[in-house]
Amino acid sequence: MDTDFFLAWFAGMAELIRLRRDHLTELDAAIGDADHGTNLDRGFAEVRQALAEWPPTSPEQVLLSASNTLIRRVGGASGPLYGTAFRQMGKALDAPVTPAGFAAAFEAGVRAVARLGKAAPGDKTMLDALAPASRALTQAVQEGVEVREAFERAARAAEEGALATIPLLARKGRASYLGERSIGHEDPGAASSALIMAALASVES
Amino acid sequence: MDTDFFLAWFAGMAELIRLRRDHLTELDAAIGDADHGTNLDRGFAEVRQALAEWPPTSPEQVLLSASNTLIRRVGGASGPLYGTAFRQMGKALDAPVTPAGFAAAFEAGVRAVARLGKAAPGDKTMLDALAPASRALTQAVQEGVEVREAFERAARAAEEGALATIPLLARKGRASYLGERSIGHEDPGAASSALIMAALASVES
Amino acid sequence: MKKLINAADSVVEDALAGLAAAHPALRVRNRVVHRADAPRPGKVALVSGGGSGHEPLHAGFVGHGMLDAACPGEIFTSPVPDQIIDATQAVDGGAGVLHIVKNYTGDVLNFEMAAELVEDVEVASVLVDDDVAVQDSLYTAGRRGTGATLFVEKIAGALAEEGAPLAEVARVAREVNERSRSFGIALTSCTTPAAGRPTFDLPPGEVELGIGIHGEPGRTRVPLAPARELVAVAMAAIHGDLPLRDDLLVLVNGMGATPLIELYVVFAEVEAIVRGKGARVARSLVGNYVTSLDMQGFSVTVCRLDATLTRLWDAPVETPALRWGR
Amino acid sequence: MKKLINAADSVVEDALAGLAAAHPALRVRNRVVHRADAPRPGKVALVSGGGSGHEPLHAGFVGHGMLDAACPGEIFTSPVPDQIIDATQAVDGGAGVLHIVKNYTGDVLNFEMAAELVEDVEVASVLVDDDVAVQDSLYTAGRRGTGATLFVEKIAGALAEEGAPLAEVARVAREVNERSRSFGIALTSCTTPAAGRPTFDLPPGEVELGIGIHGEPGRTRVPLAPARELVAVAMAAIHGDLPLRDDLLVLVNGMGATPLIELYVVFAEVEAIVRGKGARVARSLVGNYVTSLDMQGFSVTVCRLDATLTRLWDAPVETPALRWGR
Ligand SMILES: Nc1ncnc2c1ncn2[C@@H]1O[C@H](COP(=O)(O)OP(=O)(O)O)[C@@H](O)[C@H]1O
Ligand SMILES: Nc1ncnc2c1ncn2[C@@H]1O[C@H](COP(=O)(O)OP(=O)(O)O)[C@@H](O)[C@H]1O
Ligand SMILES: [Mg+2]
Ligand SMILES: [Mg+2]
Ligand SMILES: [Mg+2]
Ligand SMILES: [Mg+2]
Repeated sequence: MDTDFFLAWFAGMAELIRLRRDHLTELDAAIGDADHGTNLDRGFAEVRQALAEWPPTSPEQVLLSASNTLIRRVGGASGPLYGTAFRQMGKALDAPVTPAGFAAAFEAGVRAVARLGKAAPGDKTMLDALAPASRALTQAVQEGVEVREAFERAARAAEEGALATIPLLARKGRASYLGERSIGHEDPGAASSALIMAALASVES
Repeated sequence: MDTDFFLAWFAGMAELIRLRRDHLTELDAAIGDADHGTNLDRGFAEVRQALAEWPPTSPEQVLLSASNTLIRRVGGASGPLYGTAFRQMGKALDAPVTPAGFAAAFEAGVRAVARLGKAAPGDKTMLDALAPASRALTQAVQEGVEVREAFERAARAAEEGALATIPLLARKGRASYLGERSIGHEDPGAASSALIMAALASVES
Repeated sequence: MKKLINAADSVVEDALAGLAAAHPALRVRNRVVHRADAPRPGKVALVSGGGSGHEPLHAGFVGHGMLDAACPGEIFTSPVPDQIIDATQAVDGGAGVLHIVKNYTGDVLNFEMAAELVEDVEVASVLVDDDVAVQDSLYTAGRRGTGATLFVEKIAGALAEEGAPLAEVARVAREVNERSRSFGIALTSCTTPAAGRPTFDLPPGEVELGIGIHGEPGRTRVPLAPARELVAVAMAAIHGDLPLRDDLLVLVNGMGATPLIELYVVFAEVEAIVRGKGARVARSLVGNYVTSLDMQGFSVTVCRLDATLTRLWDAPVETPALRWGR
Repeated sequence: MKKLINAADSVVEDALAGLAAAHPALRVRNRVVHRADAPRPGKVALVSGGGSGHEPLHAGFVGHGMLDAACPGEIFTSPVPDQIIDATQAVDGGAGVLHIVKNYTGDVLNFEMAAELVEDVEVASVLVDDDVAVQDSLYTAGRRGTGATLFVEKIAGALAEEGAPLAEVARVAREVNERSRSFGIALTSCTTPAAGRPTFDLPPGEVELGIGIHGEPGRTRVPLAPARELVAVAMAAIHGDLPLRDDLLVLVNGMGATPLIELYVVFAEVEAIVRGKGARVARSLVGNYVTSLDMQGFSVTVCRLDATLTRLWDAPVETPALRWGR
């Protein structure tokens, strides 16, 4: 996986998020403050722009540039969380990027989210999509399946994890303020994490 | 026409205005500030109460008591206008009250409204009901018809006058602020004046 | 209709109880709100009043450097003469009382009656009629009094505080009115507690131009447009009547339910237009000050300042809604 | 949705332009609003910030005796670290900077990142979490910061103005937060410009109990009731968490589109309950101060005063939204 692969991943994220912007905002309206789609769309559009203006020369640079933009431009909870995820993933990445290296770096990113957000799976956050995605990816790589297949499994796990947040009672983020009323709604951050993984599975390689 | 007649007249007004309160307020909502029914209902209920608490001993006292209450308790444009009408009518009334005396006193009250409001018939105000009512009453009395029939003619003239305000462009009161848009709506004060005359025609004698 | 009230017919009473509880420097009794330190011997006293539903106008402007008393009527209904007489007598300090009256038939009639009936007090009266949306004509009720009321009350109040005589306070009050113009635009109607539903229906996507402060519809209805265009309409109406020149005092006023963030968006456009005309916003106020219950929308009021008016505007004021300098 | 804006994505920018034009004592650049006279050598500086849509919070509280700078984010979106770093460096007068942070994940994370990255400035931080509608637990995001933010900013600002050192200003800021509790009730949702329709649907005849300031739904939905009953619910929630005793500072706060007349009706009920508990409203504020765009509703915030806090509350303040004593 080279620099272009990572660039394509971020291009895919930006596109999917733009497409699903209003849906993400609606999810956030139900149990949050109706800005998740707007926040991420603004952020990922700028990520793309920054990557175009200062073309990175390594996968690590792609991730660090994206992290920078997300942290510096998004605000809210998701900006620092996704920004930190990509930063830690970038730092953990060894060149050249192997499937196992990718999976381990991704896991480092997910751990960073948990640390920063003081959250655990089951709290009804993006972690409920990211953590199963990471597990599925690591396992698929250990099983030695094709990388494409591994990414697809991760995307499926993320999607399932996002849907599995519906019955959960939120313990972190704004949804936690609703108490019992947070039950019955998909977490917007988990939904956007599923999009990030879907973009990974769709990168043409 | 004795004191009881005048008491019955005010009792009738209070009842009719209570019945039509929301309608009067709706008329005022269209071209004014949506308080005419509430204002008059509050005022005429208090007129009745004051008349019960301090029973007047002459027609003039009935009118002056009502005038006092209306001026002191209603506020807005209609409080002073109706209050002044009844005050001047009371002052112009000679005992015993004959049909001709009634008509002349009523005319004095209507003139007082025009003077205080600096308004003329055609301005789309209560005068557009009161002035034709007064004319009809005077004429009927001159023709020597039965008093009951005279009051009925006055009431009909008031009702027609009120409806005839619909196509008018308002030149006085709040409706004047609407300019052309005041056209097409019945003036609330004209409508309440028609109720006052209807109450007159319904007094059991 | 959803309102934070106990009952439609106790709103004014209940709100006055809250006002009294919140502001120990005020006294509230029999529908008169006055300064606790009134009467102030030798000082001209200022009394205003009008229908309720325009808060903070007028009771929120009672205090040092502004009104001595306010007479709140029922919702959108002018006060009755008794209230005005009470207020006038309660605050007269021997130097006379100025009645500040917004030009509405009801307000004018009730203040006139009170002025005639009040005993042993010298009373002068100033009529506020700043709303350019209404055509001024001898044959009509004339223009409405809206945002300029605040300017008149503040500036005349400061002059009275300085010890000026009644005739002078009245003269300057009239001058402020003559130098002021307003125009208002509504995004929604308002709902009076008694009526329980909006005074007029305003479909999504439309606004009313030239509205007053009683929920009455405006002169015309046009499609909703960006703030920049709506402000241009308002400013053109004002400028057409009183050219924008030199130093201006500008009020960007919300109609009661207008979020402050929107009023600042409006103010930016107003200031740009003023600058474009070569004039200058020398003093300004942005907020919900002369309101129409829960109406959304704004009005702009402009007053052409001179050195004296500027000094009086800057003078200390201490009321529930306007406070500076002490 | 009808709003007085030019475009959904320029609201914050346009409003800041208006703020700058209206208040010459402020400077606005790069999404930082700061006192024109900053930095003030030797004075501890106060920086706050958060999503926009809560006006006048925070930018309306920048000025003498309160904040030195505010960082407005996008609507309901916390500011980014760069803004906070800029603001912190712009206003530091060598005595250090206090960050006043409302307890929301986004605000906390962005302020933390900024505090880590800022160079050569001593930074302390206070978290505001006064909303009793939210259960406080180690395992959740904890309570939200709402109305008490105003108290913390005012009182800590006064102390900083007196020349107290950073640790002392931070200590008192935390004390104010610990002594404060809030509860909010919404009659309507709000509409963010970007979403274009109400964040939640609230049928006629129902209200949301325990709402925050971001248009998020509350803990429960109940039938609309008279103000007296709604206030009783709010006060019971507060009293259950922090008994109402002795001298209280009380904020009756509108959510952005609440007419002042209704807030005074609410205040009367609040004051009656406080009195009924044998406590006293020693200081109060009634108005739309910590808002949620065009939401209708109210919140009550109560702070238990002592002599020092009362003195600091009374100290002069000169900001767009709060001004007294100068
Ligand atoms: N403490 C946390 N740990 C992990 N994820 C969190 C945490 N708090 C919030 N999130 C995620 O962030 C999402 C909300 O993002 P966004 O709407 O952009 O920010 P905000 O809540 O500040 O408006 C939530 O749906 C949730 O997935
Ligand atoms: N100058 C005037 N002369 C005569 N009648 C008037 C005048 N101004 C208003 N009115 C009458 O008063 C009515 C309005 O009364 P009301 O709604 O109670 O008072 P307000 O207009 O102060 O709210 C109008 O419909 C009109 O008939
Ligand atoms: Mg959100
Ligand atoms: Mg009316
Ligand atoms: Mg009226
Ligand atoms: Mg947000």
